[in-house]
Amino acid sequence: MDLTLSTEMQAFRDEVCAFLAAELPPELAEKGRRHQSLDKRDYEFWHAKLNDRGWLAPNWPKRFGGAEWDAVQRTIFEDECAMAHAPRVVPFGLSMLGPVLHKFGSEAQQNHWLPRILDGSDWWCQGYSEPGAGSDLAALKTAAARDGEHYVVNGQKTWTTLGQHANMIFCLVRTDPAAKKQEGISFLLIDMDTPGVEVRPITLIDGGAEVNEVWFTDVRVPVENLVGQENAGWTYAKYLLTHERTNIAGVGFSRAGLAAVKRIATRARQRGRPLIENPHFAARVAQVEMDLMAMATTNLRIVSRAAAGQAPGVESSLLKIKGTQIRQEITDLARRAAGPHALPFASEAVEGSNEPLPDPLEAGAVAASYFNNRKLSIFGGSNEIQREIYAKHLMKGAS
Amino acid sequence: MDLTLSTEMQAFRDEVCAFLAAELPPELAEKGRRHQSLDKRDYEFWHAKLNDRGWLAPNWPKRFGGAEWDAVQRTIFEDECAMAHAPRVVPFGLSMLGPVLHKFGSEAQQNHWLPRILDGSDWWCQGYSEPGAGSDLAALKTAAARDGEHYVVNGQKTWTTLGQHANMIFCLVRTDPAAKKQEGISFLLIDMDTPGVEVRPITLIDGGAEVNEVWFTDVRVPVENLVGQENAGWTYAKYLLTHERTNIAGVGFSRAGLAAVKRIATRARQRGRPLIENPHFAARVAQVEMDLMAMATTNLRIVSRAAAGQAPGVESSLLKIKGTQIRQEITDLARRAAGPHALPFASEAVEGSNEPLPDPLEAGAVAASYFNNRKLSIFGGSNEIQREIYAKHLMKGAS
Amino acid sequence: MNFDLTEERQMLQDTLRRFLAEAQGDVWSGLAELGVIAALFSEEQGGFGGAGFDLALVFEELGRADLSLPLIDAVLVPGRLLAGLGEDVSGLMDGTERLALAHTEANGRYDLEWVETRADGDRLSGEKSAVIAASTADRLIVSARHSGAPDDTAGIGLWLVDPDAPGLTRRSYALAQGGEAADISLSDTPGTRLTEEGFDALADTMAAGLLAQTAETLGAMETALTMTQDYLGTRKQFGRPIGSFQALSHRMVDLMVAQEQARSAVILAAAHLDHPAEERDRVLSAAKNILGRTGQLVAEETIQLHGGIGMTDEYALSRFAKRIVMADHRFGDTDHHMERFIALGL
Amino acid sequence: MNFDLTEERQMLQDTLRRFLAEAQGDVWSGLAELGVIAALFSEEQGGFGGAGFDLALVFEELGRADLSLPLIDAVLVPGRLLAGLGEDVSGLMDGTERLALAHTEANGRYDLEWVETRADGDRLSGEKSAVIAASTADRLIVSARHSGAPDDTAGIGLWLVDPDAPGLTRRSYALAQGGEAADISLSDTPGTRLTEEGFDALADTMAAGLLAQTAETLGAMETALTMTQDYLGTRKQFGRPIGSFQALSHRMVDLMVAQEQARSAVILAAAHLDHPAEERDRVLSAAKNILGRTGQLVAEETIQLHGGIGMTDEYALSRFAKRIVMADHRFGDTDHHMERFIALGL
Repeated sequence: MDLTLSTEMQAFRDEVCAFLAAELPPELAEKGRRHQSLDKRDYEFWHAKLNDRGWLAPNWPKRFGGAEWDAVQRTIFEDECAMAHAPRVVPFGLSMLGPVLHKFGSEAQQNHWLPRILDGSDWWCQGYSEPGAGSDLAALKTAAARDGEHYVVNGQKTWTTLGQHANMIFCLVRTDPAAKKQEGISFLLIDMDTPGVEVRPITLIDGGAEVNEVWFTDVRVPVENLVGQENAGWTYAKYLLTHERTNIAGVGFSRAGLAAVKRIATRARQRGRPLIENPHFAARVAQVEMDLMAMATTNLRIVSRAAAGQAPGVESSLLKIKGTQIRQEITDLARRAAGPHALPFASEAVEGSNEPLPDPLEAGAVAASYFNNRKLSIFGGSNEIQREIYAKHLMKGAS
Repeated sequence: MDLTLSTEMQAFRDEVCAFLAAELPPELAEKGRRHQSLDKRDYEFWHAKLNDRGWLAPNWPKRFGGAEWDAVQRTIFEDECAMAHAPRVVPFGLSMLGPVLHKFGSEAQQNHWLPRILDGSDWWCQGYSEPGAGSDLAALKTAAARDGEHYVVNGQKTWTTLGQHANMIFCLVRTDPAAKKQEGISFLLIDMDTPGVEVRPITLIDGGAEVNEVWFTDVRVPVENLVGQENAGWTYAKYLLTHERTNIAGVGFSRAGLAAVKRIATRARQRGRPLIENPHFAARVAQVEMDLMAMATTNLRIVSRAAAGQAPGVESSLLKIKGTQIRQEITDLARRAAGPHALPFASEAVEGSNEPLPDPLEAGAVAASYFNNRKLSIFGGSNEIQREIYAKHLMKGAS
Repeated sequence: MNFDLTEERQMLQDTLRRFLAEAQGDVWSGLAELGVIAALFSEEQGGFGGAGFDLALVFEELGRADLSLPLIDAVLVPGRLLAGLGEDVSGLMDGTERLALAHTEANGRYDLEWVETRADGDRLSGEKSAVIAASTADRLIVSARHSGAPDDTAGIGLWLVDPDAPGLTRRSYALAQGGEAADISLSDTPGTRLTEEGFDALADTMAAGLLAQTAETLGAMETALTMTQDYLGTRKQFGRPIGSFQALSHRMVDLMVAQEQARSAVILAAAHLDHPAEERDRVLSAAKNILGRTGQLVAEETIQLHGGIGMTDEYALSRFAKRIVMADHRFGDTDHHMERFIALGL
Repeated sequence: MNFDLTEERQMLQDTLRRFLAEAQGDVWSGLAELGVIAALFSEEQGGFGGAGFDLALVFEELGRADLSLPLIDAVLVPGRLLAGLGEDVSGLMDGTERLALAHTEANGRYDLEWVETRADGDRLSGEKSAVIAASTADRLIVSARHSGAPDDTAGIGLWLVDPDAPGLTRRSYALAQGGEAADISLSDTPGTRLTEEGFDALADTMAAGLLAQTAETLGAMETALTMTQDYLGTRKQFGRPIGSFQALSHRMVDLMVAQEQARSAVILAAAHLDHPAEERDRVLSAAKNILGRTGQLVAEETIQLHGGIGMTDEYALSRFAKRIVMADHRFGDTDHHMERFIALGL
């Protein structure tokens, strides 16, 4: 065993750090550090920077314009970006639709859609979840009926992250209402400018509007926008979901968050002394720091197996559970550290608002961030679903 | 609302304390404090003391020789006894069989068996659990076949607490093998001196032998030892189980245990200072002490409703869960407080052994007690069963 | 020993619960008319209550309701402080006046004695932060130090200050739990002295505020749990009510355990409000600590048990969850009160 | 970066696992013959291993097996201490000799520097407690203080002492985790001085002991979890395997999460054993703290998931649970290492 990075990987990390130092504007990083929401143009700016460098699609094959990094490189890159508070790469086109098109898309679809993802022509969002389905994804009801060279789509999707910025949405739709649950589902690409598509923002607990409902009323979608076979969409959906799980452990976010907690707790005073010297607060920090050390190592273990060609299996469920627990604990600590200074709320999380709140600790919107991060254990396969997946695996073969 | 005890109850408590001060031998209390197991004669001695005072059967009606105390009095009595480290009253005759005979026994059975419980002629044990059944009590298999004026019993019971001292056992047996699960069960009283009864001790994790297996091979039991109706035993069994739940919160035990933790942590030194001054250890103690304050109040709320005639309902499941969590946390703290002095083990928990272990903190067998108390959340209706009972109650009427 | 409400309190509870269930428009004067505000003050203060159980009752009901009313900060705390110093508070009781206490400071965290604002005679200078209900206050009570170090309990006086007084600026902002607060800056601002040594009065007042806050949080927990229980019983997934999954229903039971712990903690706190300070503070600290721990558990778990819908601003649960969690940032948090509990003697 | 075992270590692991699965009779000399003891020492010490990953491998395998062997206390700790001081340890390596380190004292709790036993020249007087493997030790290494206060790191010397030396008494007793220990009393007992200043050597040695203890605990956790997984799959109640109840199966998943945390902590610790002391100790403290927390969870929950059978002495799980929990009482407990982690800088 050898836990140190190879010379090549060390060099790669240096390269990433140098890039971030040169290209990430401090104002943009500061927005991230303070848990402020980003504008559309912030994302677009950062995507373009990464695309210029050839780093926008780390997981894509080179022939499609990707960097074709292995799992170790991707982890290094994602962690460094997170620690630098770079904007997140919007994953819907790059990490979700991209791999599906690589594997199941027609050549025409690949040639048309993939370059538009990279150059920013299209902003994709995801049409998976429905209000009635929740964790039971396959219970979806949005229907697409064939009518000549079109599908006519009716129904509703929800939890559509950043859908307000998107011009395209990939959807799971039911094309055979008579078929059993997982059968009869198809994978459709829908232009959101088509008549009958309506996006309604959902305000979340932190006051932010990062998710949306998307309604479809008699929306006509050309049949060439069907990916793969009709009624075979569940296969592509599952393939997408396994690819969604990159950076599931969120090590970089946790490291950045923990650094923020220490910074706040060093500024915060209790009877004239820094809070970080309080033994009870220090114990909370120490515990999560130790847990993060171990979890990051677990992540490397799984990542290095993936880099060696072994597909990540059910253990990604364990990473999701522990990774989100740690991230949530850290946002909880930030809130606690701020003490009474966590009370001012809301406006920083709301886009477009620029009324600065009093923030003597330079803590940022810690309470909003705490509430927002409750989502980590709910969205993207709730932690209960992860436990059920792993439990089934454990009990496989039980009589 | 008024949380103070009435003058009468205050006087009652004083009376109990005076009794304990006068009658409980210090050596016996010391055995309890050090988690040493008691001899048969320790129990018999204490039962006789209580019986002399008329306090052996607090829950029995006066006409059967009981004290007929209300729930508040019983709670006061049990808590004071626990805090004084008095021997526990062995519950199988007094709290379990007694109430069943009061309600379902024939007059002949009442006249014969009840006085013998009080005067110590009989030591009863419980034949409910079976190795194959676990929490699924009604899955029992021990069979009783009618043969003239006898039942012939074959089968096995387990987890029979203090069965090694008992001469009588009350058993759930299957008298109709064709009936559905809960039907076809009868409630039989069996003399353990009958040929075919064999008691085998089970050594537990702490080295102690408080539970046993009881085997029945063609054991002939006179039909007059059937309680109530044949095949109606499940009704009596459930009645018994609700009566078993006295002192389910164990407040007195927790208070005594917490006092012991503080005593140990005051003697234990860390860099020359008492451990109790260590902020992290103090935090652990403070947290459980606060939880105990609240839980004791919940207990009083439920008890005072019971004393006012309202039957304790499913909330006793909540008390069992929190009460056992707190007791287990306290034994855990005692073990932690002792530090390296918790390592010497075992012999004090084993009856008959009297080799004293090194014990500079006068902590007693804290590790053995910690392991032994894992049983609290398993026996007497595991905490999972309690959660299931309460969950069913919560979801009652759910569509 | 008796855990039943008195007949009067039972009536007040029924009336208040009914009123809040239908409350619309000017809730504030409605509450005053019902006598709810008077129930927070003793008879000698002109009210008809003021005991721990009165406060617990009123604020538990307010906590259960889906509204955000700064009754603790605009009435209870400044009112009991004033009344305790012998001032007239009839304007508060009839609902025509509102006040606010400007005490907390940026470096004080949760320590009551930490005051850096200076008093030069009756002229005050300094910074007060997170003064809840400041923008609606007709008058402010301001603490300032005329002598001693920032952490001395002696040397802290109290002044009544006009919000429009010279040198005073208010900067308002919204709060997570609803309502608003302001940071207040004082520069040689004149005030009317209430007392030269105000620490003990502040401590008594904050004890009442803490009790009210725990009761309000308990009420919010009750509603959050009722909503969750209903949701588990009606929401279906995989063809069954989700409450039939043990992975959810057993956790719901643990939340009910937490709720009983919280309820008992509030009862204990209410019973001890008029006890001698050390005894009272030990029990109050236990209550605040327990509400902090059980409240966070209930807030996080009720959101989780709901799934996505629990994250939305539209659904009331998110408001209850925010009130529950943010209550930990008021009157001392979980750790602050654990430390005070330890300091008062294990 | 590479998480695979080297070929040699993979072979050692396979051999050792096979050996322990069938181990009977004189396990000790069997281990020596297999080279397992030599794997705990470096080549310059006469062994062929001695790195963190060697220790982790050996003790994880020992932890998985249902036996109690004082290899840490009779060989690893005293052996590495002696070898580090340049002494010959070939007797240990061929399995013919056993030693013990008499260092811990009643008032020392888990603090390595706490030594009250006095050295007057080479004559030692004092009390050592919980000396594991003392009754089988051919020789004892005893720490004693020739100067300084009880908590100074300077002034602690080390002596080799004959167990039958005048003035030395041993009082043996059984341990919860299996095996035995003794309290040792010294009264003007002669010894052969190994070093005048032994603290650094003790610290290096205890680091190796701590790593070995965490690896052994990890191994015991693995077996406890495998047993529990099997039990959940085969034991039926209410007509179904109990592992089909989410109330049990989801908790089992949380234990698997804990196991991965523990495994990673041990790997990190092994990788840092030869790092500079501060860096090493920070990682080792994290490992011991994590093993303390995850170990207690796994021990308590695997018993609970088994129900009554898990409480019995006859069923092996109880022995694994005891070893896991009692490991927290060795080489510093969960809180001790949290404090050291904090002291080394957050």
